[in-house]
Amino acid sequence: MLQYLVNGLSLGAIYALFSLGLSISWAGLNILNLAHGTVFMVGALTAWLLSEQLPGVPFLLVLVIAMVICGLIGLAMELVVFRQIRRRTSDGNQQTLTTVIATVATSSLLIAIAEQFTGGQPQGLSQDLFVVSGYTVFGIRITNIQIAIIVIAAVLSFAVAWFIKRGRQGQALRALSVDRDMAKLVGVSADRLSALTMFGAGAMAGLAGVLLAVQINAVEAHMGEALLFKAFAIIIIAGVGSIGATVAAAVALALVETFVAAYWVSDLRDVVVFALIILFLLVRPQGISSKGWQRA
Amino acid sequence: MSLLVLDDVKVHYGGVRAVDGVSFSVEPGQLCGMVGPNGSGKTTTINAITRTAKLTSGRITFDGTDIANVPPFKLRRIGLVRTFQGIRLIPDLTVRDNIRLAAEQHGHKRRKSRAGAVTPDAFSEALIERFGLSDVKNERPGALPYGTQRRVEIVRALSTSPKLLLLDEPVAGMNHAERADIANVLKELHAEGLSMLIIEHDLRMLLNLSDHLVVLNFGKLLAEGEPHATASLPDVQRAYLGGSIERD
Amino acid sequence: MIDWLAANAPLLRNISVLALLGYSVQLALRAGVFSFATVGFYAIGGYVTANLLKAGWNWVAVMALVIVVGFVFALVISPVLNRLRHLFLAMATLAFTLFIQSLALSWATFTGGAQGMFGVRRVLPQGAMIAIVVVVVLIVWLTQRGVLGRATSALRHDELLAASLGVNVSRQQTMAFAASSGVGALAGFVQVSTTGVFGPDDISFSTVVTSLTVLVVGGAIIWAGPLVGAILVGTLPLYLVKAGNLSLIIQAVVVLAIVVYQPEGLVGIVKYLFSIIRKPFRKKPRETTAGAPAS
Amino acid sequence: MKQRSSTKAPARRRALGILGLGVATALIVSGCSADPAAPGSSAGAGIKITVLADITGKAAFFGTAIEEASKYTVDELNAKGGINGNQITLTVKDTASSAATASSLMNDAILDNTDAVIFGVLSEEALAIAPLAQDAGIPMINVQAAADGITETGDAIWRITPPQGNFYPKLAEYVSKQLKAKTAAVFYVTDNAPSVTLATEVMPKAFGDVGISITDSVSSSSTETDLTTAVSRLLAGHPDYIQTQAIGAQNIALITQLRRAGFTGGIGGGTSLGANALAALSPDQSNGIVYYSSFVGSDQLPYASGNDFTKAYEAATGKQPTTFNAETYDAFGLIRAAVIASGKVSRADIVSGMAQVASKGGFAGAQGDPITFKDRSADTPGVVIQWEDGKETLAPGQ
Repeated sequence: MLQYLVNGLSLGAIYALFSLGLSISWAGLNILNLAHGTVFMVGALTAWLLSEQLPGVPFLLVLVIAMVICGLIGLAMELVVFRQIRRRTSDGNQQTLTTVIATVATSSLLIAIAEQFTGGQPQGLSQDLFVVSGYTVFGIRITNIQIAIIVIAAVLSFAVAWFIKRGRQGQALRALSVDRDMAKLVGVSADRLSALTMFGAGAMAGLAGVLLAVQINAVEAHMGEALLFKAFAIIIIAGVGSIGATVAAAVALALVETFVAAYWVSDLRDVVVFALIILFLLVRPQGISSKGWQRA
Repeated sequence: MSLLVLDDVKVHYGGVRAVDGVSFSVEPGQLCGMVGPNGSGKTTTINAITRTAKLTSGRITFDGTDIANVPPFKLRRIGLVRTFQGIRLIPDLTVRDNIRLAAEQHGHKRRKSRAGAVTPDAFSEALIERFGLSDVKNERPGALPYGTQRRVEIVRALSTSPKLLLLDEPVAGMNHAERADIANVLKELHAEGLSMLIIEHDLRMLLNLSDHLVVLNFGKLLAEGEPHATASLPDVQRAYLGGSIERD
Repeated sequence: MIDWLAANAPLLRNISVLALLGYSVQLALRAGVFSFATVGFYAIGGYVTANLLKAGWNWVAVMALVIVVGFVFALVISPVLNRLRHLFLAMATLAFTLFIQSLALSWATFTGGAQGMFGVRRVLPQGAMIAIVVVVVLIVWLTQRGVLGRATSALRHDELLAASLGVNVSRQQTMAFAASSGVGALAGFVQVSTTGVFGPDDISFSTVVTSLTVLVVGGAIIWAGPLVGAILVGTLPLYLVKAGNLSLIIQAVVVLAIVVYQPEGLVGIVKYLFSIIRKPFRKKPRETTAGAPAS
Repeated sequence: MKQRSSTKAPARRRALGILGLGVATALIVSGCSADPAAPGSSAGAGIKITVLADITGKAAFFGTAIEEASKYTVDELNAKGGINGNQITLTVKDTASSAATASSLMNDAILDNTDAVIFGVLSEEALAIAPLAQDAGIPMINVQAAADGITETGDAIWRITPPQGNFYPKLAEYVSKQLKAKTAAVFYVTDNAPSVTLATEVMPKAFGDVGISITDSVSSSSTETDLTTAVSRLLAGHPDYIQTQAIGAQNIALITQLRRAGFTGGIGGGTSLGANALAALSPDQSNGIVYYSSFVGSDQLPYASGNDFTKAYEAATGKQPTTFNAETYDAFGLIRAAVIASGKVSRADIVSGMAQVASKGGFAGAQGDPITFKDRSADTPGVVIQWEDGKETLAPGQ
């Protein structure tokens, strides 16, 4: 019982790290980034490549490099894709839709590139990258990577929440989410802020990617797709853009999944996720936090 | 019987009282002007009439019908038609198609079979001809001068044969010539007996055009009555101090 | 001609299915409905077809029923979707598609589970398949013109304005969604009745990606878009096979470039070239005085 | 953009559309003419074999193994004077793991003078192209493609990979005798048909027959990234042995997490476990893991034809042959045996020849001596493979 609680908590931490970036870019920039899972995969891929090419590279360095690379991918998407689309289409609906489809195309591109590296085969990480050791406390098994995941997710969630609420850029982002044109009038640089947001969202996805890769010791080009759908559920449950609710929903979903898998039929966990999505769409389409700063 | 009656209309968003107990009416054939400083609740009032803003309380009747019972898309059918503050033309339809779109929705088509009835095409063609849009009818609106786009919007609204036309700042952002142009159109329509409710910043323009003036301030009705007399009331003058009246 | 049709039967079949998927997406998007439910209905159409053909039904009856099933199913779920807008709708419909996928895996008695359905009679004559596509293209073409086409344009660009002009927004969008679903289900029918197999791999996320690709490559709004997109997406891999592992990268780059830099797709490019050729013969358009002067 | 849209007239849509159609037609036409199929040699003077395989795409790893083995086998057969004096012309085409592409290529092969098609590896492609081959009467021999309903298509469709269920009795016996396991748990993925059947039907029976009880059977979808809960459940019953019927990355994740959790018992899996998962793991995690297959590249096999193949293949390519290499070799072997049996090389003769081979007790190949057939699918008992230091070895004591 407690064992499953720990398992669910560490899974929820990964979900939270992953969903936060997706939620913020949606709320702030009105982008449903279907390539978010792929950016996550690039984080894992970077860790694998570094550990293969540079044996003995420090884990922290890998973490930083992966975050920077994924952040840069996010930035590149904003500069090369989203910004160009914004410039070219003035019609709001058209812009939103074109952007969604562009993220799908970006995702295909990143996966195709990743498969060049992996040869289409799953790859295992070098064991030297991060030596995983387990501890047993009161009969509950927990590994150092699980602890790291939970701590990092908690710290980062607070940091992001603080940033959105108190930080100058965070407040500007909230203004941007309400009305892009209005934000421009009051002196918010929409372009710079969008770039910053995409960088941050990418970096967080990359971080989650490295952590999960160490946890499961496997890297594969399609590894982000499943998480993307979990993130959908989390965003629908939490509402767009609310940090606290997103983290809570991530942990709750992970716990529900874990207990379904542990005490019921484990392949029903996806069905339960879908049931939750439908339920929330029916009962509370705006999510649990109605006072979020979303525009939806 | 009044055409449009607002009875103690309130629209509150959370704590914001955008419209807070407004009552007035528009008579058939009247050109009613509505003025007020920014944020006085003019547009929200029109939104309440066309059901794009939700009534917090109060009652709006049009032609004897409580509009709360009419879905927004059916307001056209009972003869209530509006324009919006910004230009809202469909960019990938030509001027002609923008106008036909509205004429068709109004249901001219169904009358086609009846003897002597006009088809939407003929109806919109006639309007295009009459309002001098024949030269540009095959253009996309995006490329047209601002004044022309406004004109297209008004013609499009007219193509639904409205009983009451609601115009939200029809001359905002226009130069002198364009304003005069639109004012002439409005005068002509008024002369034909079309009822209109016009929101405008430009008090002077409404003074010359309208035969009834409604002044809003802070979501409340400040004054109403004969235009010149109303405009010279001290309260109205005070509300407009601070440069809210546009001076060219 | 007959020889050529026979020689390219698999290619034509593939193009037909891709085109129908593309039109299904287009029918919804064109009316401003951000629906990614096409593949879900494709799955429903496919599995229903497989079961009925196995039960010995006549294909014409199956086709009619499949369209109706898609239609009715769409009407049933549309009240939920009507409450959602834009990205939420996109996400909800994507979730619907994924739900159908997991249902396909778990409801083995109807779908064959992970194994899928196989050995279905391949009854659809090639001529009928082409006729189906032609009819769908014609319907789309016709509805992009005239009264319905104008109302649809208005819906896509400005729901509020459309409503104020008297367009019944929710009804028209529901009908667009239903039409989209009917065509999606029809694509499933064509796939099963020409290949005889249908399984979870046919309805994976990559099918969602493919159907969107078909649409944007050809042209998302223009009636000929999905057809042109299907032809390109259907034939390109056969050429790109020579590029080996790089083919996927090349495909992705091409699609991305079109989405970002040529949102009107290939048909848009053709139109543009056409307008350049014709320009000297046309009366000069009036000069633009874009935007409003500051007040 | 703006200027362009301003010059459009509505009446032009039709003309543009027609132009679009014209372009479309041009594309189709060029599409059909772009892949000129060189006319093959007529029967008697040679034999034309087309190999369709996933050289790129998600099963590329297996496809390339098939391609390599095809080239090796054709060189070897032609050097020995071909099949019954007919030199083999080999064409290898990449299906790119797409059923649509595979269909087009199969159609090309049918219209071409191809005498036989060897296909590998994905079931969804095989299901799509087998009916085409059957209708055209062209013999098609499948490598892998384990789904039901492929060989059932008709008399021209064969499979050279024995069903995985065949190997289970041997694995169960090995786990019981050599690993001394009394209890076992199994993990499988619900969205892969063979995994489900093997884990829920075949394995319980085979393990039950040798007296091993199953403590738990844990499933997941193949896309699931989180296996901590599955691992906790598998370990809850303290089994001596854990069998995994997952695919790809999940096998890696599962084995890693089992070992990290301190599980020291035996771990086993299915045919592609070595290439697909163990090769990615470090030796301390992967050594000693067992799995079954129809073949292992060893010269200790209990039949000479297998040892000969291993030695010859290693000599020619410098690489240890894999199961997929061996199966491809045997696919050619089946065609050869069929041609010899019927004496002719036309499509129909090869089809009837294969039936004769099957009814007369099979032929000697890399996977067995003899390789027999049941319902047009190869039928061999298989071997248990043990993974040692990044290589497949024949598990001891078989």
